[in-house]
Amino acid sequence: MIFSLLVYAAPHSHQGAETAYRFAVACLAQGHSIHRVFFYGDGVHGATALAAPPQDEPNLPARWQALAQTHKLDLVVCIAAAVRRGLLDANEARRYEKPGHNLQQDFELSGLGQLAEAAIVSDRLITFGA
Amino acid sequence: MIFSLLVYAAPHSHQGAETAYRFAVACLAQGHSIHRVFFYGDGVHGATALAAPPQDEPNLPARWQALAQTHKLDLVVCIAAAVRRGLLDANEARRYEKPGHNLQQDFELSGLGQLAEAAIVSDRLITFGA
Amino acid sequence: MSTNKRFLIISRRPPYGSSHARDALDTALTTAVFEQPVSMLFLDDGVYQLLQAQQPAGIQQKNLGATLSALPMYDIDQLYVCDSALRSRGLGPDDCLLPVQLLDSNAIAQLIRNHDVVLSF
Amino acid sequence: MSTNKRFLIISRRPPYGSSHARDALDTALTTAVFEQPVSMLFLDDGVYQLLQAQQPAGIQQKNLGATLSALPMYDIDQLYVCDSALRSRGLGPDDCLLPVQLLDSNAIAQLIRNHDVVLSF
Amino acid sequence: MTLHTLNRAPSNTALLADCLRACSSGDTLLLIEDGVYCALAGQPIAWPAGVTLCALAADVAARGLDSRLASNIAQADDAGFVQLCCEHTRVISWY
Amino acid sequence: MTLHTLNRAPSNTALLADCLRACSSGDTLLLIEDGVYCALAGQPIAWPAGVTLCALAADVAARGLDSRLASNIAQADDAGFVQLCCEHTRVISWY
Repeated sequence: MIFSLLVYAAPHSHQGAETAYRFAVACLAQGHSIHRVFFYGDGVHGATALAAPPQDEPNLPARWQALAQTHKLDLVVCIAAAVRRGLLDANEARRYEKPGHNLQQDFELSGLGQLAEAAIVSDRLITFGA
Repeated sequence: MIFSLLVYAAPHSHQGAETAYRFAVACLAQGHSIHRVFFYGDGVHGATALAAPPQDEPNLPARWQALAQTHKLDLVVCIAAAVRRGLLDANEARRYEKPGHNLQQDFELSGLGQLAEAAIVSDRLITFGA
Repeated sequence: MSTNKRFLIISRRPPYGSSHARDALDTALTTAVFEQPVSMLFLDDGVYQLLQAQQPAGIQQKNLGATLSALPMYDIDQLYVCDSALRSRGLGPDDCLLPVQLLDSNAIAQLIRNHDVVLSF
Repeated sequence: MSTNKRFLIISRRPPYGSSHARDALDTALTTAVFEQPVSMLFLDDGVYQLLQAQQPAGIQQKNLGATLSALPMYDIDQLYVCDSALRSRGLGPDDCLLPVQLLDSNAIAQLIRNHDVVLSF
Repeated sequence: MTLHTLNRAPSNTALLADCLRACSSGDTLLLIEDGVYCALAGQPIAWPAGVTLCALAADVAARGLDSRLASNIAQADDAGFVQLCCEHTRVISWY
Repeated sequence: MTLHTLNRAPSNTALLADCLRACSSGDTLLLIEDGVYCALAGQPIAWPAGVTLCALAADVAARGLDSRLASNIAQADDAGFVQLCCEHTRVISWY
């Protein structure tokens, strides 16, 4: 079955960010495919390259990246939600003349249309709320 | 009178971040002094240097910085809450071997003790929650 | 996009206090641009979004009510409101800035069964 | 620090779902290190923090109950719980991992009047 | 005397109840952000006796409540919010 | 048939009421995160008829509720969560 996930919760702030990751792992373990993971609202903070959690707390952006590399996941971050919250890739940093960028590798900024498209082509869309 | 503010809400996610800023402006306009503004929990996102909100939305980190320069405000961000959420200054970026840093100028990372100290020496501590 | 799915966007939060209401609205508008049929259902404090005379300039936010008023122009004209959410707040359809259809509990459960994708904010 | 102020930390949220409970606890511990008298008051879903046998390894979080158990070692031994919050959840003092004092509404209002700084999470 | 601020709508019944339970006579409750919906006329809220009620003006206007406030609720602007903080010995934020 | 997930404690009365109102007979409600507190025995919750109830095991254990669940609530692990999604035609998250 084809799943897509909508992650609307930020790591360390709301448990939904971690539940989403666990769900993705369980989903792939059962042989399902994940068409896209879409990060929206505060969920965009789950795509930062700069998170440095304590040793005994998971680094979710790093875990998503590792999962994406193994399973060729499409990790998309809502660009409008991201740039207003200070999450930029190199392009957006240039466009807005900001001193740096902080999007974790293997994540991509794109429009909300990617959420609509994911809902259309997937069998199930599961939201992880804040 | 001496005020300190505890900002526990992130810009664009919860209105509390904006209310706190308006309160600070009103406070200073009345001749009160602000000993410290302490950013904690999701509030730490109010200290990012990379926020690029739309033209018709306020850039709160930039506004706090401008206010701090005019009124010599002490803007302190809880270091434990910040680093796990991906908000780093140059020192922490080095310590955790991260590719960049994103703390807005005139903000400072420090420990939760700065909140306790602020509460002790101020006449009033006002929390702006999420 | 060949496949058509019926979308239902549930909006439960009041405007301005958090970004939920704005995010729900943006999702509805974007989905409509993808030429999918979109309905919106306002529950709980979400009904406050429909109040007239919103003036958010003083809190530095965009007028959500104004954007809501534009929904029919995007062919989002299936707008549903939980009857008890509206009335328990002392409000009625006349207080709303758009024509809405009032639903009771049974009708809400049925509305959900009639949609393929349900997103809640 | 010469001035002494009496701190009351109010903790209203359940553990694990959000960072509120952890942040309240860290604030209490830090304030105690500053040698200020600290009391804690558990209201609403905050009383769930006091339940025994928490095992959060499966959700990748630290055991909040274990940290709470250490409060007396930091001289935070004034722990108050809203009586009705506990009982309305079918719980009693025996379900709590620490000895706590139960307060009714009048006692809560008085507790607040007896503190200089009140922080709520 | 305590200033209480409340920033959630009355649908958060447990928060509102805790706030009202914590009020003593002589306290003031300032409704801010989504808390101003508590000030809507016709709400079945049992306000405690001796507690002064007000609502933050910018939030009232934002939400279209200017002509819908209950008669026992005064409005305060941002300067009034600061003044209320000065006039009370402590401030508690309910959120 | 719909799978509903709910991630808040029953003190969020309006959320729980909306969720239960939206359930049809044959639906399943999976309690996750703070939602598992709804599964605590002795809660005065009027569960709708014909709705299957379960709670996410990792969240039940985290919160110390293993021996405190109401008898009508089954536990599901993460794999079970995925299976429930497959067995229902749509999933609604109440949060």
